[in-house]
Amino acid sequence: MIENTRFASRSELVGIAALALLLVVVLPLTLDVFRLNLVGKYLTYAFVALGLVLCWGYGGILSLGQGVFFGLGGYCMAMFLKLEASSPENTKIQSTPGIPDFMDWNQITELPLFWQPFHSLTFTIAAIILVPGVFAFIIGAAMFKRRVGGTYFAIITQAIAAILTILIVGQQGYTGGINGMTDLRTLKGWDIRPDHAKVVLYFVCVACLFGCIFVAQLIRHSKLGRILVAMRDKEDRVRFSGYSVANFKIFAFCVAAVFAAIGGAMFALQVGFMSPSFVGIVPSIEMVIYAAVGGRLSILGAVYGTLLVNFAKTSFSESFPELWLFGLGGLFIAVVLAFPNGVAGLWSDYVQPRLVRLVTPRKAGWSAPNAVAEGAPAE
Amino acid sequence: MSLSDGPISDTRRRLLMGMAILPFAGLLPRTAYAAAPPTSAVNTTGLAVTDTEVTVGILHSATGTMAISETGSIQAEKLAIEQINAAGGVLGRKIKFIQEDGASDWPTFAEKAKKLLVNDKVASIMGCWTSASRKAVLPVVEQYNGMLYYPTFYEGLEQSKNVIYTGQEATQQILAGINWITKEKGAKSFYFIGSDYIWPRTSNKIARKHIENFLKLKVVGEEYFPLGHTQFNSVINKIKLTKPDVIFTDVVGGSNVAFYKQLKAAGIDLSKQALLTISVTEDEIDGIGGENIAGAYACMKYFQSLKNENNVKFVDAFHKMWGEKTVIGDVTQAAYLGPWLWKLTVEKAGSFDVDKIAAASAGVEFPGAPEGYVRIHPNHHLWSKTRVGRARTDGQFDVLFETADLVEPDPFPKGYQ
Amino acid sequence: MLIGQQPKDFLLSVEGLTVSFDGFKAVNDLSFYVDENEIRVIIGPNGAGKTTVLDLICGKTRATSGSIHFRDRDLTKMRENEIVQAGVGRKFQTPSIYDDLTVFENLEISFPRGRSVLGALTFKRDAEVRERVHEVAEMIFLKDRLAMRADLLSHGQKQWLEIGMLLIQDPELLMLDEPVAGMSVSERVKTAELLHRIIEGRSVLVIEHDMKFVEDIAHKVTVLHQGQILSEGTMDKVKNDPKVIEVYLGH
Amino acid sequence: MFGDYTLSQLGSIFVMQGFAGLILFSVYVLMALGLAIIFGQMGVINMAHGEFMILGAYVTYLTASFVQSHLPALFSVYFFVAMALAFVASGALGMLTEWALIRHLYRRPLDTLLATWGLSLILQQAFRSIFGAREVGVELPQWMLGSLPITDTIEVPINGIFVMGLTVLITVAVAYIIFRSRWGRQVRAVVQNRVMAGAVGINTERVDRLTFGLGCGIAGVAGSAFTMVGSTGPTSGQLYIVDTFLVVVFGGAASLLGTIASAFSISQTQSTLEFFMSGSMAKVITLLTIVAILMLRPQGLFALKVRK
Repeated sequence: MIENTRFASRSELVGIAALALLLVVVLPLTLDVFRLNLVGKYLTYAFVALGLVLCWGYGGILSLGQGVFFGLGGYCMAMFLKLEASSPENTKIQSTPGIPDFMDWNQITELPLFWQPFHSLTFTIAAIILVPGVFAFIIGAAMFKRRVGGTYFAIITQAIAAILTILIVGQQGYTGGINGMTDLRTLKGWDIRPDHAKVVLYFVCVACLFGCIFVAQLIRHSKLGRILVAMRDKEDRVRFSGYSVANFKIFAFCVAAVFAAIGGAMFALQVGFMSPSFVGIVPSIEMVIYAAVGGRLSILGAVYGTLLVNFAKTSFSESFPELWLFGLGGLFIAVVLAFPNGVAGLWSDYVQPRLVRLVTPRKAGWSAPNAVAEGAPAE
Repeated sequence: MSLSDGPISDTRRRLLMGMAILPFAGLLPRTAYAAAPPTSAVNTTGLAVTDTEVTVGILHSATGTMAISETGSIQAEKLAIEQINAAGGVLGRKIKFIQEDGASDWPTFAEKAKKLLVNDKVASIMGCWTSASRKAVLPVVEQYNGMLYYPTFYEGLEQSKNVIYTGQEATQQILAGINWITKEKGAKSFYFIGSDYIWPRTSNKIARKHIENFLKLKVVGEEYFPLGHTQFNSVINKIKLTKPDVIFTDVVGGSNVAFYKQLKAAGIDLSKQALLTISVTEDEIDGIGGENIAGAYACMKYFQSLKNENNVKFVDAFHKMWGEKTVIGDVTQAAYLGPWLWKLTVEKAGSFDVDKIAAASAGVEFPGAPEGYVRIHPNHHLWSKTRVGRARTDGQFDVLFETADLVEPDPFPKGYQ
Repeated sequence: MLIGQQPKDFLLSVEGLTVSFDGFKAVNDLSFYVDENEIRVIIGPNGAGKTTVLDLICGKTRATSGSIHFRDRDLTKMRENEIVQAGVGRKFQTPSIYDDLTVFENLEISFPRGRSVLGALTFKRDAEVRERVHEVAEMIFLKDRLAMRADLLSHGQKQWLEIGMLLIQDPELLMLDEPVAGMSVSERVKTAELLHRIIEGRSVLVIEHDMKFVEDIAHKVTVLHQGQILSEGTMDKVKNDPKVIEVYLGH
Repeated sequence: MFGDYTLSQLGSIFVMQGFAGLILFSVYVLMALGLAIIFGQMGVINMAHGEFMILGAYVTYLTASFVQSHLPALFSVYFFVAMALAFVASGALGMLTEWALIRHLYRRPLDTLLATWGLSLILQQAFRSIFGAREVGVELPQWMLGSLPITDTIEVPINGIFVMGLTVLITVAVAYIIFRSRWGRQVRAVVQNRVMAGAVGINTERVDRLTFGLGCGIAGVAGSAFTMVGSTGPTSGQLYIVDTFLVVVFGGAASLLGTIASAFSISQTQSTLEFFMSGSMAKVITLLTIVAILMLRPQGLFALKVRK
């Protein structure tokens, strides 16, 4: 019998190593800084997709408002950076120097109270995790305790995304409105804009991503992961086995929210600004497609799915901008109708068995480890 | 409007452009046909300049919600580039352009701007439309020392070595119009309605200060609606109750259509009720429908119906290139100025180097502008005239007023902040 | 409500239980009591409200009025998982197991430890768990199928697995909804044998149609009809009750 | 907030705001009806509903242009033809969608959501390629323009009255179809027990297709009516989808009456709030209230208590 303290099966370890090789060695060596920074930006969406694998793929909870958490994380980070960029010397042209420029444009003459703590990096980092976490907890507790799930939950999260967008845009004196927070410059005095900083931030982002992958794997291989699978399958049975189904859903939703928030914070750092265009309904649904293309049950698939869709988007929209929406729309339909397990499903159904046959032609009876199998066999 | 280039073949178009540009030839600076100076002398910073070619970037939204507005700018910039090339290019080099799609998404704008500057080494960028996209691109062009020509009338409060603002900033656009309508209509009270973002809010702030502090009149209401909002019945009811002398609007995008339709349906007759807009150009009327907005006043620096010689030729060339039915709004014209101003500045500086262009920009004159003579101010905005037009049912404006002199751009207006 | 009366003597006391769906009273003013170690069988024609009674006890359906006391705790005020943790186990009519998990994992999830979120995260598959799983697996004839995905089991095996999942919870009150329905003859025999073994040492509430099976195990039988008790008592008494005969044979 | 107005002005405010709310109400009901049928009766989340609506609007636009240039004499009545055509066009596309897409996904409601979102992207781009990115305006016949003065401060727009009348008409028709007609009985039978309905000889596939078609067709009519008050652009539909879903969910998904009640309360709240605060905040508060109520009462305003 296999110990259950491990966080990945052998084939998964190989997969993780391959991804690490790609992100840490291959891409940095082959891409110029501009493209690498682009990959870094895409990877921030992979955090969201990763969370969706846990909460949608495993927990069966489809949130169409993950942009909310991405945005909350991103805005927390951006608020810190913006304050640092709004030093009195940098903003001496304003009527009130020392406050962010958009506040000055909106006749705000002193820093609002809720902005004050964002002078502290420690507070900011805590806020990046806690604000979305607590927010997700409140939504989750309210909804799941009352057994709201499925499509209702999807619609309500969507409404929340819409509300937050309108709020951010409407309260521009405090949030920068539709322009967002732009011109973020330094982190504790370290300039985040030059090329070498971008490279460093890319690696920080990759490190965070692997941290999240590790946590996700840990959850998936714990009993909690199996309970999530069980819940998606027979919610009532889990309930009548003595588990509070709502608490497990809240947990999965909160983890997904925190992942998304870390992604958002990394986005603000790498791209140098944050705007409400990542909070709304459209980006939120687009993030779902990343997870779906990767395979909604595959943690690593989420990363590949995100990269794949974004590369396609960038290259498509460069050469055939008109066709991109057709492509994206078709992708949604194809992934639902024809490839419900996404890239990971294709890999485990077609590629891996052949690879295995190639590598171990004589070991009869050795079955291919299934990359998307829920919970590895127990014995 | 389709995004394709229209029915005219490429070669024929070039020919037409060549003919269209001839009248301009007399206005062109002397270097236009001179022998090209060596690349090493005019390009010391590694830009994409060869002995025969110079590359510039065009960065607008070809897709997404902003494509509606930005298509005109793309067309105008391409027209200007064709004309410049037909007239011999810049420092003897043909302009080649790389077009990138900002996709109505601000980070994409920043990303593509960076690509144009870092990968393609373009000598300048004609681009952006919304304030948000400009704000996203600004740090990029400043960091990589690029040159951006930005066409839209905007809120001001900005000035950069790396940007030339070819549209008007808010005080330039608004003040003359308000003065005119106050005098013309004997207005005592104003009602502001805008979309909820920085440009309408800043513009209204300036308008309010001007009305209250300088004209000593009243603003009886100020309302903002989310972008894309389509239900204006409430605010229309308020207008009916407060009966302002002038409705002052800066509603943008699709909301306009709903707003003017509902205004008309509610029985507010724009031939009797004065309405001054700073956001509706000929482009917008296309969607609103002339019959819904006829009678409204608009305050801009350019109208397609301007009768001066430059404009007649410009409109003609534009129609030949992009089809008879295309309309030309204020921003489209401002976008057309971008490549020309850049060319004139390069030739004044005798170099493609961004630093030299930035330094040489102040004082560059373009007498051939469709809107009439313009000149770059040391603050990198344009000296320009402000005009008031009245919308007709056919979607064009009757120009009723223009300022006697060029209005000085004042992006950080004292007393208006 | 019966104020002052402490229904302590019984393991389960159901009193004045009523539930209505849009005015239709599926269960109407129902009262009955189950002793420790009693095997109670509920029978009745379709639509009599049998399954609804189980739903009410385990908290799946909320009562309109009335009380359900399990020892001295009022189940009508508790959440389903709390009811389970108090010691009530429920098997559904159609086999309700986790198709995507292995037999081992199915049983392991039902093992009564680490039921909180944190507990589930830190749960260790230690010797105790393994032993218990093996023990139960042996009981339910699935010892050599532990690594198999549950959806590959036969219908009867799925029923057994679900019984095993209840067994591993070790409930004081076990509720079974038609445990032998849809089984082959041989499976049925094995199931009866299994049930005989597991009902020892606990109270059991069974819904069943198979009269031979009922006669075999029941201490007491409750006959439901249109949401109310038609008759109650030993199998012999019930069989000879004219009201029961009327209902079962009258139409 | 009331201080600036006199009593008679306040009276007029409430009458006119009430009326403005009624117009919004009509728009919501028209959009939500089709969605309520599809979501309530079939459990399918149709994210492309807004695009079906916009299709109706474009059909109206095309009809208007055609009649204007070829049959100017009939211009005053073209709208009725346009509405019928909009119904047919959106309904037909809806049935095609059901056949090609939805019927494979009845057991996977979240997947229908993603697939129909994909469809909505494709339709948006198709509209953009065919009609251009710019909004198109539909010219209305003269009699639909202007307003009826009731007192000197109270005026009612004629197209508003028209939209309201249309709403009543369509609602009654839908109620009749669902609750009185033979086909409606079949639809309800399929909703309650698909297998049994199939067993008693109801062609469930055909019922599904027609139900979906009906829902989409009503969306088309809504789009047609909508051209009178709003604009028609490729992405106009997307603006409404969340509002419309909230109306349906808030009303209690299975209830036609609930949809109407919820559309009424949401529209009145929003238009009243709009009078006293900025449009953005009015919208935020309205949506927030709905979400809060839904968290406390997830089944919506009207819901049947059923045994599950």
